[in-house]
Amino acid sequence: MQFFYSGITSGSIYALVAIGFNIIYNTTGIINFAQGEFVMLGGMFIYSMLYMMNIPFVLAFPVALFGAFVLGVIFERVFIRYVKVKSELNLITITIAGSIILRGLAMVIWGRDTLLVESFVPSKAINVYKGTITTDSLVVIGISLVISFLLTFFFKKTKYGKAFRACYEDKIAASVCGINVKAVVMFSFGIAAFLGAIAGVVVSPITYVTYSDGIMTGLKGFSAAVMGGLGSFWGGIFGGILLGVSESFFASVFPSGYKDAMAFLIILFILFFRPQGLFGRKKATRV
Amino acid sequence: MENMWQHEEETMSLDELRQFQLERLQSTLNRVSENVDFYKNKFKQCNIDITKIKSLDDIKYLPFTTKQDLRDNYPYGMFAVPLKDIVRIHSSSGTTGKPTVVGYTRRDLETWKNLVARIMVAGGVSANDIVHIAFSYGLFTGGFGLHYGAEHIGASVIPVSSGNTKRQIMIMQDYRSSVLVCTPSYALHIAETMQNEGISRNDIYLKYALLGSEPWGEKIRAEIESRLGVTATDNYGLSEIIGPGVSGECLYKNGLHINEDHFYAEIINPDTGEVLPEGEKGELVLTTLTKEAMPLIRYRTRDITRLFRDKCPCGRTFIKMEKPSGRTDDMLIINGVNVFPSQVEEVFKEFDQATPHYMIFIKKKGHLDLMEIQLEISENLFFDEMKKQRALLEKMNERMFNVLGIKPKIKFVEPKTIERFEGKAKRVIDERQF
Amino acid sequence: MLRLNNVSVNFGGVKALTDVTFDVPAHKITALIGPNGAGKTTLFNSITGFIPHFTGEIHFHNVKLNGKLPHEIFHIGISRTFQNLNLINELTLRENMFLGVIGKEKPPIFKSFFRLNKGYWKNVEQRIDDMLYLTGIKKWENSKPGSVPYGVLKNLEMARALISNPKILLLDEPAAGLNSKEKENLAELIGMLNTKGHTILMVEHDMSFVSTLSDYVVCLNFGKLIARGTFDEIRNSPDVIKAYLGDEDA
Amino acid sequence: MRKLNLSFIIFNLITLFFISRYIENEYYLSLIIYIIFNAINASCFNILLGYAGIISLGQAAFFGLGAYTSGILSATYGINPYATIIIGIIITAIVAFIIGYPSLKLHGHYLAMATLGFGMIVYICFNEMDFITAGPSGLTGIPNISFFGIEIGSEYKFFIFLSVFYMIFITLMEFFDKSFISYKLRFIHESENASSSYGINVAKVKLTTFVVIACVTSINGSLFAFYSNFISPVSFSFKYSIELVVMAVFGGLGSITGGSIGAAILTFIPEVFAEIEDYEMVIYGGILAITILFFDGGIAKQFKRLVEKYVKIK
Amino acid sequence: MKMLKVKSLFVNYGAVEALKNISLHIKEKEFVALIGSNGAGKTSLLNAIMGIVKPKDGEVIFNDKNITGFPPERKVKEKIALVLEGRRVFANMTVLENIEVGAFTSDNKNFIKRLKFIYDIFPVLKERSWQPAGMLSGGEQQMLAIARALISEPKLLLMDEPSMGLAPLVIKDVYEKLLILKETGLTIFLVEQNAAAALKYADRGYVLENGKIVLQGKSKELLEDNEIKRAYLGKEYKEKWER
Repeated sequence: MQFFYSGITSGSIYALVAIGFNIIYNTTGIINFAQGEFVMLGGMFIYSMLYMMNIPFVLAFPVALFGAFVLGVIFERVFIRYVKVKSELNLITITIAGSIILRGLAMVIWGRDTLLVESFVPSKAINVYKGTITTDSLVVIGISLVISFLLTFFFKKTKYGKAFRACYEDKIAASVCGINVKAVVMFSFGIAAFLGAIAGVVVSPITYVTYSDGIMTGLKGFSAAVMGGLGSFWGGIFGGILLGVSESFFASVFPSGYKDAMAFLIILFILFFRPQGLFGRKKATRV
Repeated sequence: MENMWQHEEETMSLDELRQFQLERLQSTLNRVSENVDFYKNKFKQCNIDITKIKSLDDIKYLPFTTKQDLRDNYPYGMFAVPLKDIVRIHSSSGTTGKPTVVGYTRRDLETWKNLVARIMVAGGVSANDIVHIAFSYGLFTGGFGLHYGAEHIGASVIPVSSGNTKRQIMIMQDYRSSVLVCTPSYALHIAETMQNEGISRNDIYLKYALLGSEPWGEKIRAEIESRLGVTATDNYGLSEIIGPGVSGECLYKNGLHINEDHFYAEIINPDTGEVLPEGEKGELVLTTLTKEAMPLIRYRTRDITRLFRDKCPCGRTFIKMEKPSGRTDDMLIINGVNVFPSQVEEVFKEFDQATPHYMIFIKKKGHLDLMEIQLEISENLFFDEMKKQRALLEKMNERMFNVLGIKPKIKFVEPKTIERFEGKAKRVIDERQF
Repeated sequence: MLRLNNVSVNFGGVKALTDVTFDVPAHKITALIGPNGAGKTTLFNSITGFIPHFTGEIHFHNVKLNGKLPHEIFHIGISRTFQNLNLINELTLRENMFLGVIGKEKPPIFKSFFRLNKGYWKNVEQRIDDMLYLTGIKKWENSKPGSVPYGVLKNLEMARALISNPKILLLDEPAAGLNSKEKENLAELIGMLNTKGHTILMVEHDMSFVSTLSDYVVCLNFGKLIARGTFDEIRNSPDVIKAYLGDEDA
Repeated sequence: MRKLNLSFIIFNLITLFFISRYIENEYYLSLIIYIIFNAINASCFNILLGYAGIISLGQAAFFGLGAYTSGILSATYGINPYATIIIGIIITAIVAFIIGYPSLKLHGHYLAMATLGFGMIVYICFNEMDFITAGPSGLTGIPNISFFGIEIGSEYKFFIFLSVFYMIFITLMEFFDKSFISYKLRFIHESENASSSYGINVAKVKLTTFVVIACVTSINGSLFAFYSNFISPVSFSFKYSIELVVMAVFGGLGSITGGSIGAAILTFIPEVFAEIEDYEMVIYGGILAITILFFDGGIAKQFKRLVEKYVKIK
Repeated sequence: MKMLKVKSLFVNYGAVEALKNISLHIKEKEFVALIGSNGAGKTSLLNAIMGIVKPKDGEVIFNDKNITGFPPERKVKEKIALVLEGRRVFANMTVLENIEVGAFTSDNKNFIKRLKFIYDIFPVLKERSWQPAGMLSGGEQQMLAIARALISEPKLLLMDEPSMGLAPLVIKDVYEKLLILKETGLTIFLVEQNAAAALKYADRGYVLENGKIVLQGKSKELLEDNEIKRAYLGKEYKEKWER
């Protein structure tokens, strides 16, 4: 049962990242290769504020998220909007470029060392059914749950959330409804970065932060998104949890070093055999 | 508010009108360049891309169409639709070469009907009138054009056609015709015949006369109005364009409102082809905007007039043209000087003693041209003493020289010696051999 | 020559084609017309192997096309063009012509790579020359697609399809996007091909183009064949008129 | 058939000749050797992406497969280097086929992610299978390769040896660029539907290209192993794949010169300006972004345009 | 007063000219139809008016304001609404959510009132307000698309092929709704392939052929015009003489 608990913990992180992927994918059709970097930056921000500027966590947390949001918006403005030939290859390459830049900057600013972040809550292991779960994990799971519900509320109940969903379904139809699609695209990068940063912050006491964390987290988030079916909100959450659990199950059976390989094997199998995701349905081709 | 047939169209704002004209011009161009070989080739020849005609001003880049073009494409070459869509064919007389043929689709006839109705209503006609049409029916557009317009208004139409003036007068008396439709010279002829028969204007019931198809002046209008007891308005049209219905006067009688939403009018310098600004005198050029069967682009009417847009008290916003003061092809060259017969008429109008009946003869005397004008003068003056006659003649000669730049020989003749015309008057006899 | 027998195509429950049956006669121009969404492109895609899951049968010279892949169908002798041009912008028009050759003839890789079969390629060049002359675009041969008029590119596409010497040529809206002069040129070209004995099946919207060219017209609406015959017959068929202009009782 | 344009080959030949004559500094020679390795790898990536439109983010893995096969077989089992190269090719071909067969049905993002995932798996295997790869600390004791009895030990000798390989590679590239095969790949890149309806078996051509390129990369990897005598997984990480992308895109996609130019500049700059080492990644990313945003077609094309403009003015 | 004026509009897609010198206008409270066969450029015109594609040349003037370059969302603020070709409802959102998205730019205060107005005209939408839009029939989706456009209180409603893919009876239903809307003072401009249906209900019409307007006039006049048939089905004559 233990692997299940740790799986859910990492799974909720993947889920947050996957949702970030999905939000951007839905509005732009882009897989943002820099999504993982926002997770890393979330951790970096919170580290800087807690330990370099001595800002209390309650304040640092929202500021870090806001910082990431702004960065996401800037990312879109600088890299995405001005791509002249918006071919898929160019968009892939530009997000890769963005991710290298962010990673490189992180390395320059925070160095190559792993940075330690202390738990935000008193660290304690709690015994639950057939295993233990740490308070840090509970924070991760709790915040992920809260975020999922907030996002659900945003998308289902608010005017702007509905505008986002309209853009997902049909950008032209959304624009003739008076929605500024460009702004939605910009904000979707902001929100994706925001979600990534949340993941980065909450996971930082568990995994600590290094400048190069982004690639792995990003790829796993992507795997989670693909598992759940690209573009699907709940699919991303399920995919994340599923990936987290199967990963820790895998790690309990095979040498733990192969844990990461497992995630990629899953990507490959899903891409080869069910590119529409485990839960997605094949889109009917329009005549 | 004045009575109008199509109030919305006739009072549209300039801005709106321009939009209508542009749209219709462009679609006409699209159609002719596709369906009329003459225009297709002509545009190609002149290297004109019709999609470059983006505003009404750009029309100046388009080539003219002349009567000769129509003759060259005799009979159906200018048609934009196949013959099976044509429901009516009219034609000009063809005295000077091949006649010109004009076709109408069902929709053209509908349009025409409405346009004529517009000018008839403007000239005072209503559904209560009995319209006496003394235009000749037949290939000539005048008779049928006004006929259907009048019917469309709901008036009772008497298609008398031309000729047998005495019978016409009888019909007018018995059938109580309230509107007379004919040429101005025929109206005069009727008046004269009535006088000869001893029928006074009170014996007939005419209220309005819609006169057209030849140039006439205020003097003739005054004479017709007083002798027939009518309000006479002018209307203008030419068969190549559509027939009557191109323009017509309202009861304020100061210029003919052009049905601009269907015809785009320009004034050009007849020699250079350059477009003249509003208000200047020159040749009238018309472009049909809605005709289907035979659209014409920049058709040179050869009528000399002036366009002006004023705030007509009748409420119509369409631009007005002056009564055509001559035709570019009527122009006579007398010893190198351009003379329009209309100018002669203008001079005569200044003199009360002159009647509207005159004749111009041009002869060769040695190497020189000689212009002789015979003028009927009023009976009492003719039998008056020579001195008065001579004084008048001298005054006229002087005016003529001022206006024409040459000195024609003016000869007074006895009343009723000059031929009267039932159709278009032909007042120039050129006997020179070229 | 090409025979469709009760061809039906289903897209997730939507019937895109329903029991379409007709022949494309040899050495004639057949036009496929119909309003938007009538299923013309679906039909083309079924013939050329892009939609493998149709029911019914498509035969070409007694060869059954069901289940064949696009490149296999091409090798049987059916060549098609697409609505968009699919030219390579970095190559000249002449070089783009090669694309019509290399799929058909499968030049020997090793020899061609090291240029050991000059004679073969010379022959190919000669055929390309002929085709460029035939389609009237020889003078543009060294230009790149971005710098020539659209009509020239359309002609190039025809030339490229022709050089593989197909038994039947399927044209997908050949006149789309052309101005009237270019249309005339293209019509002339297609007419000439026809006199040379080529069989052509084309989807086209422009009726004047169809009327001047086609020997037979097949009209589809809502995935069903509603009329076939000569252009004049089609044009006066009440079903066709209704399909295009709509029903006044609506 | 287009004429061969030998100018780039000749230019390379002259450059290499002068280098062999005048550069003796081992450091510079080793830098140039790295440039050549990168040039070949970047050119291979360029053929995939620039010509055929296949985005492969796992090229480092094929490079590593060659290197590790040769390294392990020669160091641990003492097999003849040339034999190990061939075994490397065979292994790579098999792996490339297994990966390429399903993944080449994917396009764009999916293909990028699949190849990236593949690269990651291979990288992880290099790290974790320490019983044969010696794990993250690296594999040592790889022998030198010899050529007709001459052991290629020194930097200079290896430079000459690699130059020959590079010249063969570049010449084949030129032949390829001017052959109908490059047309075929470009056609597939332009439209798979159109090319298949012109009789091209798209899946077959793509897979063949992918496998052949993987094999060339693998040879390059084997040579790399014999050059450095030591290999560790870091050289074959995701980062290296991305560097190849930057080199090819910056140099110019779809041209034979692009890979080499990109490799030369992007290998040279960070090495020479050692003080900016920390900024290396930012610079790479920046160059990539600027190339995409402003110089569509890379600097090869910009350079060509400049030359054309200059020539035209003249 | 004129509501919408289009002056000499050109639209290009790459090298292809889709619209060539299009001028037209719609007056307030008019119901105008632009008809033409497929490929004539109808959708391009609406897209250019709405700002979905940028015209190459020409002007779009709305209530004396030049709105040529405005993106679609600004056109909505100017009170123009477009019902796209093929309806394009947000299939995974409910009917009510679709309408709410349509109201994105407008005041929340009026929403209930407007919704009631729309539900009165389209009672079927009220019945189905909680269903995903993708579950509706074609005709219902068309109604929803109109409703989504109407909720922003447009002065001018643009429609792209409302009859597409619908059965004749449903087409009739849709057009009758449009007539009701016209009665409420809405100005309507639609493009249609189905000439017979459009001209039956519209006041005025334009005929588009190969990206050019070739005819215009009152709907009644156009309905009987042979030129329309030619615009759709090509010339039936080779010589003018043919009868």
